[in-house]
Amino acid sequence: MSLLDRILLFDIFTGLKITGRHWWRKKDTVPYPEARREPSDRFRGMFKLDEERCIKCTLCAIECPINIIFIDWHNEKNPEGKAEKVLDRFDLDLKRCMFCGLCEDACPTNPKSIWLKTKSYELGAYERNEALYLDIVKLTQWDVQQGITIPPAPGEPVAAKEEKKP
Amino acid sequence: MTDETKPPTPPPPAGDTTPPAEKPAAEAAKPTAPAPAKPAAPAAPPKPKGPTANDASSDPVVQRLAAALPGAVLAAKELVGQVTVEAPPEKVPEVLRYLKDVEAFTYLVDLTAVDWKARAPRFDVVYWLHSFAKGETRIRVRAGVADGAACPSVAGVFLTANWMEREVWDLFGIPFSGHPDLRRILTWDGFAGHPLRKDFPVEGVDTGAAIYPDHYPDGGGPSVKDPLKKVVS
Amino acid sequence: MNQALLYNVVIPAVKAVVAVLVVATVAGILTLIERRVLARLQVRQGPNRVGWNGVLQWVADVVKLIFKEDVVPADAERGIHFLAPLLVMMPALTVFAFIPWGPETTWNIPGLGVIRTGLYGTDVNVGLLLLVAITSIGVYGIILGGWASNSKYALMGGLRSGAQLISYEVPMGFALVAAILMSRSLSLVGIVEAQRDAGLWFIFPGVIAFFLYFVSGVAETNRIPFDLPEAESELVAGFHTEYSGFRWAVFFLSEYANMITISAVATTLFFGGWLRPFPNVGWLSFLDIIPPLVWFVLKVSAFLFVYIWFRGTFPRYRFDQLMALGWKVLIPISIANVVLVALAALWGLPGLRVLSAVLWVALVAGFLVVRKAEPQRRTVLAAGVGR
Amino acid sequence: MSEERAGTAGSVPDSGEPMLGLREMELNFGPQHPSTHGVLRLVLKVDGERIVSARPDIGYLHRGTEKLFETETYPMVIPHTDRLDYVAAATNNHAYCLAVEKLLGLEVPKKAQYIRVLLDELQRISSHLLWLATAAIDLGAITPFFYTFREREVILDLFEDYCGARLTLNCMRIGGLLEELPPGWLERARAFAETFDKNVDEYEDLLTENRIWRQRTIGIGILTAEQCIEWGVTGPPLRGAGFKWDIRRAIPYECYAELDFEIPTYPNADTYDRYLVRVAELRQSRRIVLQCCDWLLKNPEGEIRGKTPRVIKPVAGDVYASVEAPKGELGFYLVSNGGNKPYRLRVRPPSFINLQALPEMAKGHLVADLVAIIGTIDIVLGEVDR
Repeated sequence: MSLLDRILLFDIFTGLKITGRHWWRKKDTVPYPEARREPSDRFRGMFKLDEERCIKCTLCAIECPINIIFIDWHNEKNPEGKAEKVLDRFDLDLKRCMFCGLCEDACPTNPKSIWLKTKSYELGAYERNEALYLDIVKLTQWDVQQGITIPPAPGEPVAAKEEKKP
Repeated sequence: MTDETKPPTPPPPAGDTTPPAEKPAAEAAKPTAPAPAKPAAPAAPPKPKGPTANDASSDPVVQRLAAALPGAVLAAKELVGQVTVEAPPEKVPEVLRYLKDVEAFTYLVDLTAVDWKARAPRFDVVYWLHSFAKGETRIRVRAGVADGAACPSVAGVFLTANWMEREVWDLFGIPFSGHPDLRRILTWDGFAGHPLRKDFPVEGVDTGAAIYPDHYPDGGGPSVKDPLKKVVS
Repeated sequence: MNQALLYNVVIPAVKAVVAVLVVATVAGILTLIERRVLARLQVRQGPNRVGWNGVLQWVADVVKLIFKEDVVPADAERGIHFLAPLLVMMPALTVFAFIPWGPETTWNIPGLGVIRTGLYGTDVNVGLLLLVAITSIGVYGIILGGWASNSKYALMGGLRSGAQLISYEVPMGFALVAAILMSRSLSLVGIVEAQRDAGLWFIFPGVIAFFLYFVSGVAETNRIPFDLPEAESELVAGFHTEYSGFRWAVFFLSEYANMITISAVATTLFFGGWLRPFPNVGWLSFLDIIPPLVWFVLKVSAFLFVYIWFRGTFPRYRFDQLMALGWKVLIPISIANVVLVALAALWGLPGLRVLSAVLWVALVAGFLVVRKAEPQRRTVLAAGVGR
Repeated sequence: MSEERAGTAGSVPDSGEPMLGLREMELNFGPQHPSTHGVLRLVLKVDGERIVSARPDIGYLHRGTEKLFETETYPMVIPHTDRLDYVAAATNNHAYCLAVEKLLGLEVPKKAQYIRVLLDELQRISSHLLWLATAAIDLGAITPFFYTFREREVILDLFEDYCGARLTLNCMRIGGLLEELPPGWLERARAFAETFDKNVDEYEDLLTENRIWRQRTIGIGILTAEQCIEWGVTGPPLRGAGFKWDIRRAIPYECYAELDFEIPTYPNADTYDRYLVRVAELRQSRRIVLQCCDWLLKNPEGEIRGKTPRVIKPVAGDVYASVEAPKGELGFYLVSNGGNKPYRLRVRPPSFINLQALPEMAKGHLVADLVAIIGTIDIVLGEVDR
């Protein structure tokens, strides 16, 4: 920086110019509850379980790095006389979840039976233990309970999506 | 992978005194040892697929080290191009001093320990050195330390060893004799036990803290093991 | 009504009450304005919840602060801890007695008849001196508050503040001297009138003095880049670390009141106070449609905006650098400036005009040169690593 | 450090602190302090505002990550590595995957290598942007924070589109990657990189020549190259001391050898030069991003995951792999006993080791400079305490 620059506070004015220029720029933030960002298609958010598709293999519970998925099942004869696994419990301790998505990776069914790509990220709750400890009903029904539509599971054919809509 | 993308820039000088890191080191070891299994091992009938360990006592640095400090090199071995020298713990400061001053391994990359619960000297203390001057070479020094025995500190050789040794003392309980300031570093003073020992429970021990007593055991640690849970991971 | 009673008691009392209320309110609103302006400079939203677009945010803040628990540290010097915020607030409000917001005007108030009075508390003939004297009291509040908190951070903040404020009184004083020399008056009203009579805002001959005054003013009010007494990344919150609730709010409000004072004084001394631009150029007289008070407020607002703009732009000086700037740069310049202005003022109005012309031609020329010769100032070239 | 070192001999733990002199005051800096970047605590001894000695006290964020590693299978470790240096999760994943792949003898397909490098460099940009933001705030300049976060947000959006998370990415897998790039992603990344240079110019206009910024950083916290090596300090502090060493060039991994980029160095070893190094690295990382995007656009076909065995059981042995993380050399030392879980997995955390040099750098400076010095080391307490 030359002496003249220093005397005339060139650096100071450059800084002021930069910030001043931003006065006219579009704001980067959005006023949240009114305006929302749409999460991306792969966003890992709230869990969703499809009980019918689930084959009770417990791979998700095994793969979970922090062991927050608890699965119990027993065998039952279905009307055709074939033995079928029935879930006794499928609990998920969401308050410890770190949304790594390994359970979804591990799920062998196609489409996935448990998935996080629900584009749902508003998980705040007033009661930590009640709201964030998900049982099978909450896991499968929360979107219906909240009255929102969520995107279909990854791998689910598009037709199913359209079918769901009406 | 790494071998593939190796730049052609620093070719290992033939018969050079230094085995440059990674692949060059492997090449340096080639004359005596069978080549380390290439990533895509053509025929891998034995179960452990992947690279195999080779003897590296012919490595020039190791040879010079053995010559300079008799009794300092118990064994030398090479795996995926990384040379490991086994040394008796009492010789470690000497070895590191030699490597630093003579062989220009001026940078102590890391210092850590491994707990081999059942083995005779229970712990391995591992030093990992780097040389900028001689073609980005790395060498590992390993010393078996018995439980309760002190390992001589190298904080006088490398300043950076100070905190690393404190960490090893804290987490493994290996005392370093001659360390200027051997206090716990990650856990607090007065913590009972050394967490990275294999016999320290993962669930933690009672530390007297009580957070969320309905979900977590008294004394801290992760949440109560689910009694109903069948699946054990 | 008894004229003496009216002019000596009632009107001053009314003015005092209005001044205190207005200044305190404006200082509160200024916190909101600052947040919104900063937000805008930083391309974000700013407070926008309370009231329409957040306009009532400051009310919410004040209400919250009033009802907040007032924590006094265990070993604090309770009396002084209590007194310190008042000691800061009092001078900050008192100086508004001398600041002329407008010229003497005539009010026709039903029941009282025609009242002729100025839009200022009082016109003291040593107003400027008094103003400097009173604003300097505020530093005691800061030092004592820092000391009485029994906290090391607060103590350091208080000490920094003491040194800083005392150091920057000097260049500020010299800058005022330059203005006094130009106007040949110590009364703030007199200074404005001198500018009107000369037909020349003193910013033209006094640009250096104005610069010195404004920089010292920023330092006096503990604002970025001179906000060392409360540098949050170093001293947590500086002298008011241990204050909470309303007492903290008092510190806070007095900082903003001081900002208004500095801006108002700068306006009065260098920007013609309540005068419109070029007060004696006839064809601009249509500007008189805007009342003097509005001119004044506009000018003060511009300064306040610059304050906030500074805050949004600059890093913070270090303490020793701040002192070096004060003693080694600003004070010598200010003394030289006093000599320069004194010589020009000796010659009278033509001298001031010549000085203005020389200074501004030099400034503009300098900026043109700098613009033309703007070197690459970025890492790309400096590092020798091309793109 | 010298008096600490001279203090006691023997292994008996001793505070080693001499009695307070008459002039000195003990000042607790943190763990709850606005500029300690988390929960770093420093016990300062100050003479007025001048620091006589600084003693870091760490461990407030110790989560026993290395212990946890030993209880998880190899793939399950990856989410835990996200949480070491949580502002640069991709490089953490990368270093860990490299270590395991080395021990497995796995080859990562070319395409996956390029995507990994692309993610790494985006992560480096985002980490350096965060550094710039916080370092500027530490010195009182609040506005660069928002400008850098604007760009960082774009990167985080890219991450979100790619792997579904913004910070704790969990984006790499042993042997390659989990997912293909979504359509249009590369174009977006390219568009970002193309305009990014202008944004860096903006930060520089705000800071580089600013007299206050220069006064606050030039000559502050000097750590020469020799000292850096002695203290094991790597990354921008080493390069800011004029020592041209970067693992991407020194011990190339993935496809770095094929890419064209410079390693910026500056000679003066002070805070200002470390700032310049990081800004110059922003520009270099941008170049790498552009090159990776171009390569991937030209070669859209290819595997993204090597021949990874279903159950990962490396041979018994130990291996060390390191990458150039934004903070310095990040290494994983993996000891395997042939099982499906790491027997021991040690992280060489650059923040932890760089932090060790703080007392050396801070001695004799003012408290205000300490803030600049903490900022310039660029620590993340998640990595320091693990």
